[in-house]
Amino acid sequence: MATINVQRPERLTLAERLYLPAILNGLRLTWRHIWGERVTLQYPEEERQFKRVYRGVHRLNKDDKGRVKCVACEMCAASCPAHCITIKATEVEWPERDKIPKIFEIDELKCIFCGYCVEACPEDAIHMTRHYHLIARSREDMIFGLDKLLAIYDETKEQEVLRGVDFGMTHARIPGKEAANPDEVQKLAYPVVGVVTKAETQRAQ
Amino acid sequence: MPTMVIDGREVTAPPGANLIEAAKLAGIEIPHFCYHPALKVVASCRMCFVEVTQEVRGKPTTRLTTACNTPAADGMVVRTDTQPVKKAQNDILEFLLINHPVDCPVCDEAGECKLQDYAFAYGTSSSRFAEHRRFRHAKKLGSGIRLYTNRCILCDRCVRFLRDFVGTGELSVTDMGNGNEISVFPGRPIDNVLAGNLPEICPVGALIAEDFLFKARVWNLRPVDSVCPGCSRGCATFLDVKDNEVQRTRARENQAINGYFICDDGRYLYHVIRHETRLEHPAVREGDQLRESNWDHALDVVVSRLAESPERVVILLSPFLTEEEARAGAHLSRVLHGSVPGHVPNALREAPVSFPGGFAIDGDKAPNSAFVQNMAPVPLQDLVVTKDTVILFFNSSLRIGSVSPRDAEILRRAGFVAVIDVLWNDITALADVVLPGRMWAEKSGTFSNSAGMAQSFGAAVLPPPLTRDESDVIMDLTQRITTRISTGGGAIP
Amino acid sequence: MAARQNRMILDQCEIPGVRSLAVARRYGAYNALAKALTTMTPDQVVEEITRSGLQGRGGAWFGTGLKWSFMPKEPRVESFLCVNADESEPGTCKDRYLIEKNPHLLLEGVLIACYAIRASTAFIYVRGEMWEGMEVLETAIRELTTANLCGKNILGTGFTINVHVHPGAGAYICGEETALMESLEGKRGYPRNKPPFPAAYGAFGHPTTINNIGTLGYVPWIINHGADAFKGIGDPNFPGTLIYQVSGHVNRPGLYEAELTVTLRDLIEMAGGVRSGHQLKAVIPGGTSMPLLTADELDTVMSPASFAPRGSLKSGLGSAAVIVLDDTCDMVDVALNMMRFYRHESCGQCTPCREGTKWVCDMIERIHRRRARPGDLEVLEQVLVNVGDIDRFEFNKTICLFGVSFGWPLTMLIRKFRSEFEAAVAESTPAPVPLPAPASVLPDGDLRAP
Amino acid sequence: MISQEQLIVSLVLGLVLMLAMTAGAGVFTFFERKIAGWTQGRYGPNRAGPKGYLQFLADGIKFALKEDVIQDYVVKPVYVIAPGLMMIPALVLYAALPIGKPFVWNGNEVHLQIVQANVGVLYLLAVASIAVYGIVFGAWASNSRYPFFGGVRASAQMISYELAMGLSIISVVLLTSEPGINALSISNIVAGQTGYWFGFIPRWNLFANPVAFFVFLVCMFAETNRLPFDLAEAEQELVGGYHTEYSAMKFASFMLSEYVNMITMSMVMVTLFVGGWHFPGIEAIRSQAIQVLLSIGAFGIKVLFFCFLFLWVRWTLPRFRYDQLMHLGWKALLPVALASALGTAIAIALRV
Repeated sequence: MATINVQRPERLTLAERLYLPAILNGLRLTWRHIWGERVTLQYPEEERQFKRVYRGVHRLNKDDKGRVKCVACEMCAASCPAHCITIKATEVEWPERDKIPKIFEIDELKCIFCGYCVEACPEDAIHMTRHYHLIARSREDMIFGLDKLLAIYDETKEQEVLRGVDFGMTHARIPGKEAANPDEVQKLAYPVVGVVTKAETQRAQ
Repeated sequence: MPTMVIDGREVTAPPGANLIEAAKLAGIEIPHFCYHPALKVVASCRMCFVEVTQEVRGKPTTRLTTACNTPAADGMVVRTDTQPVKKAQNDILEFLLINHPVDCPVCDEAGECKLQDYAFAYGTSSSRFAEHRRFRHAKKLGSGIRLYTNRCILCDRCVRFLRDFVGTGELSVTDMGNGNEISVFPGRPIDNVLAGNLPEICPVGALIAEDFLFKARVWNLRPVDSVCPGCSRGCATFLDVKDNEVQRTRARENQAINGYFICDDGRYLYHVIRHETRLEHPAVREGDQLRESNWDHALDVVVSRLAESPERVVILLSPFLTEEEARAGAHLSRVLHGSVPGHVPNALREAPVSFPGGFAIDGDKAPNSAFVQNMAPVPLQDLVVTKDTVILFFNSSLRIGSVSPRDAEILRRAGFVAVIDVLWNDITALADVVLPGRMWAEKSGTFSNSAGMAQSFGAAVLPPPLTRDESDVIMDLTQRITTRISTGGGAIP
Repeated sequence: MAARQNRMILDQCEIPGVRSLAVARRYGAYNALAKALTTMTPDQVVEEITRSGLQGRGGAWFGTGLKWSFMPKEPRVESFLCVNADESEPGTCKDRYLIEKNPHLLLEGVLIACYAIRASTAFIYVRGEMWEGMEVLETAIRELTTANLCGKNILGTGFTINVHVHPGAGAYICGEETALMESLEGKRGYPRNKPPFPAAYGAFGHPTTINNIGTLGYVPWIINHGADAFKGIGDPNFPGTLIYQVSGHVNRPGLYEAELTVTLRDLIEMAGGVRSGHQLKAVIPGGTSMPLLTADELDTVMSPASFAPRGSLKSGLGSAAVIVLDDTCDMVDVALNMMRFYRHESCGQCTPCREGTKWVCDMIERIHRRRARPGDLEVLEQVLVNVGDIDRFEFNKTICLFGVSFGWPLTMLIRKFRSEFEAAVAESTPAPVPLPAPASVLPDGDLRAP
Repeated sequence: MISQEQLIVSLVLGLVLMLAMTAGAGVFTFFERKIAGWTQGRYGPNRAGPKGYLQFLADGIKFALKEDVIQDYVVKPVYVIAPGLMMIPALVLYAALPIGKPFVWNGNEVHLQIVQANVGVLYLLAVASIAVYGIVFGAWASNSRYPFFGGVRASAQMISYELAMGLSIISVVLLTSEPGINALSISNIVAGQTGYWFGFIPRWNLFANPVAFFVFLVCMFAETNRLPFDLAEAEQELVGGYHTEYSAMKFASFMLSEYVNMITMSMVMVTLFVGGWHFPGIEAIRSQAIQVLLSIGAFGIKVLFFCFLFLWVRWTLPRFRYDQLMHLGWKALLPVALASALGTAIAIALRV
């Protein structure tokens, strides 16, 4: 039989057994916190500053002619782990393209905001914005259709948002872009949302 | 029977087989674009390179050769995985992808595209090509076939198919060298009933059927083994289903019947499933009009008429029924008056067509004529139909006009006609009770073709809610009639 | 020692008025045909030719007698003779000269060949541009038919031979024997895969022999003078003479007939030497399909023996069209000129050649315009190797030899004059890459733009 | 006989305290949430009304408007009475506590005390014991397992800790007892703490017997079912504890009574150990009115401190395990309280 030697903790001292020093220490700690800094954001007035890679509501991009960029390839739907994307294609008589989505729906309630759709998109047609105000009065309203997703694009056109190239694979393969440093890719691929204190927010503004 | 070694596995190939076929027997896939077992070998894509070691003038010689035009020979040692072979495959793919637009996102072939699969399996992810790409516009070739010229890899399959297999030869390669392009002669579009096979035969997405254009991505489709009900040939098909709708029909290989192809009549027949004239609820005649009814009422009307005078009942079967339904119909007839049912011969007959490649289309445009005639030997015109006759007609014909005007006239003479059908047509118009049945894509069953080969098929889509399977209806009727007999109701002694 | 010409064919062409049957017969034309028909069996003719060691002048140097002997002795279907007069190799001009000067010499050879291989029909596939030659041939055939030397029951021997002249449409690839047969059948001139070989399944599916028209010119001489006499001429392994076509920067370009022991230096001397004031830079020994030789290699004997497969020279005799380039030639220019020809002439049937010709041509064009990008030369060399590998012939990827006919010469051209190419790349302003990325990851969706 | 003036003061005091307690409990809930927020780096409720001060009103309205569910399976009469039973002791306990310095009105000595009981300490102990009934009744009447567990735990816990509490109060009584003085009268207990040792240390029982103070402090938490002793409503284990099945105003009564209890217990604590209304230097003030007002203020501040302590402790300490709770009550506090009482008795005996 093998013997495992276990280092038992020493017996508690009297002070420790009384718990009183520990309790007082705890009280001191909470006391300090009462007068300490507040980390809560006052939401409607203050908004959190997210990193570029925050994954919020989707948008469907428009090309330089203001038309939907999506070609209804359904790669996003294929890669979606929540099966929340529904696409039906139709034919158009555009000189450079002939397939666009007739129906493009994302069920934002089913969506888990993983960003796979952005990564899968070969056309860079779907992005995730930093919008997180997802409000609707019914489940049906939470199914965002083509109009709504394109409208979000118009709202967030200026925003620098999470794009397909921000994911490691695609980023490394885009020629003309400087070769991605692996650490950088890692950082981009896994969005880190830090706590932004009021002070920081003010500093940012 | 030549015996050889392919990648270390010993293979005995049938005489005349080429190395692609032989390797397939050993479970080894040799990539190829231009080779198709039903077509002449041209070895133009140069994708199927293998390394063959063979005795030439007494000493073993190793050379790189295309597998498709190398007949299997005794003592060959074939390698499909050596460095030169891999390099050759890689190089060929690099060449092919120079001008290919790689527009997989909008291409309907994506998912079943050989170029896509091979580029993934044998190619590299990057290309060294940095010149201007060739660009060609898509064009319509006729017969609902569109050529996305840009995607074409000039494997020549379509040209050979139309020239050698179909014999019409509408397509040809024009221009020279890098300017090569598949096209039709001006003013002479593709016009033959096998044109629908072109998208299937095309290894990339160059030839696309307008019927399936942008309809669905193929990986979302669920193929269901089916049999074409378009004629007595009984071609094996796949019905590709998505969202409870048949999206397209594809040929299913069956060397005994249809080889690799099906005709366009059968290919586009699936549109009838969701046709606007589809019968979707039972109807019972009230005065001059057929009124929407429910199954219980409709069947009650039928059973009461059947039970009034069973000896005057005539059960009619159509050659559009499956074997199982025909059997059940015969059983009902036996229960009623102990005799065999009659049949209404299919009136839709055309001259049979055959093609140089061996494909044939039967003249009889019903799928199960031979079997139904066997089950119900008497044709309608040999039956006595008077004012007192009660006719129960299992029609379920997919085509208008399958009942000849003469037969329709005989039906009109009868006192009471109940029809099970799938479409509103001239026969349902003269019926007293119309019961909605199901189409071949909505039920499973068996068809026997003109050569007597039975093939079974499965249900692909859910039927409209109020329709019922014909066998089910026959069983229900049988049940109701036997109940009526046993309870002493009606006029059955 | 300056070699002399041996003008056994060319002299016959320079007889005044020899185009007409009467003059030709006065100089002994069709004696050989009569001799063959009346005194020899077909097998004896084949035997005689085999013994003479006559080899195909089309460039492959395959034994003519051996080729004829492949034909079925008791044909179940009609056999055909195809005569390849689709002379399109850049620098080559002898067939046209022979046809236009002395058609009867060739037609006699055609008729004897038909007799030997038991063919009743001969197709002379003439290059479409050689309309004068075709007229000459047709006139000659008409004369022959009138004189009962052609058509039914020739010379009362009961032997029937019909000769047809078929104009090609001017495609280089139709000089390839299987493509020629396709073209003859009225199809697109695509080379066929071999096997089956033409002797078993040739034009219209019949057993067919294909001979270069130049080869057949020697046949009457051999029948007349005997196989041994022919074998005695020149190199015993490659007996007879060969018409060399010297062009380019020499003082007297033209046709020079010599035995196959002549060196390249001799040929240039025969042609009057390199034009004055210039140095020889390179020589293309056998049409542009053959890799060029540099000034150090002038002592090469212009015989297939020197260009044995996998030999150190890595070139070939080809069609014996010697193109001389002097020091005024920019090799990039030469390469572009050649490549434009090959891009235009590729039939487009098989992938490496169809796509490779364009790719290579585009790259050379850019180098020529001094818009090359660094690394272009390496890619260019690799692509050439991928089409036609000069170092490993057994890894050739194309159906016919067209791939190697531009792969080899250009590879060697770049290898031998690499410095010129490197200089061109070095002084280039790199052209922008037309597509910034493979379309699969292109962010901007415009997949279908050219 | 009670003087007329005393009667008026008692009545007014009763009314005012009753309202103040109820309202105070409401405000207390607000501060509970506020302090919870602060200790956790948050703001706490700050939306309802200016800076969120009307939050307790919002809560109250919400409770009042909520549907009052009475389940079919409850024992209805008991179920309905229980919240009331919980409320009553909380609202009557402070009747015996003086909240300010007695003063002379129209020549009569008036105590700022609703009831001037001779045995005030007994009154405290008796009334405080009733509180457990509310819990046990509510739990039992709910006819549901989790509340029942909560009720059983609460009764065991309160009974256990009452012992120690009683013993610590005995120390106080002993400290107060002098010949001729009714040591059970709360006024006397407060009065006994008004002197000084060495001239500057107040004679508060806190300093006289810190052990008893400490025992009482712990028991105070236990008696009010506050963290770390809120096992009766441990939500992780018992859903909601004894009031799981309660909703709307009935639930609010439970809640409110808990907070009233806390205030009351703070008052008891202040009265018994921290000198009641007494504060050092009160003697120096000449004017009686100011003296009285300041004494009331001192009392209030002390009470507020203990109220704050309740919250502070709550957001600092985790909950005890039940066996630890029992262990602490029986094996730690009870002997300590006994020893303290004994020690006090001996000390007094030796001194006397």
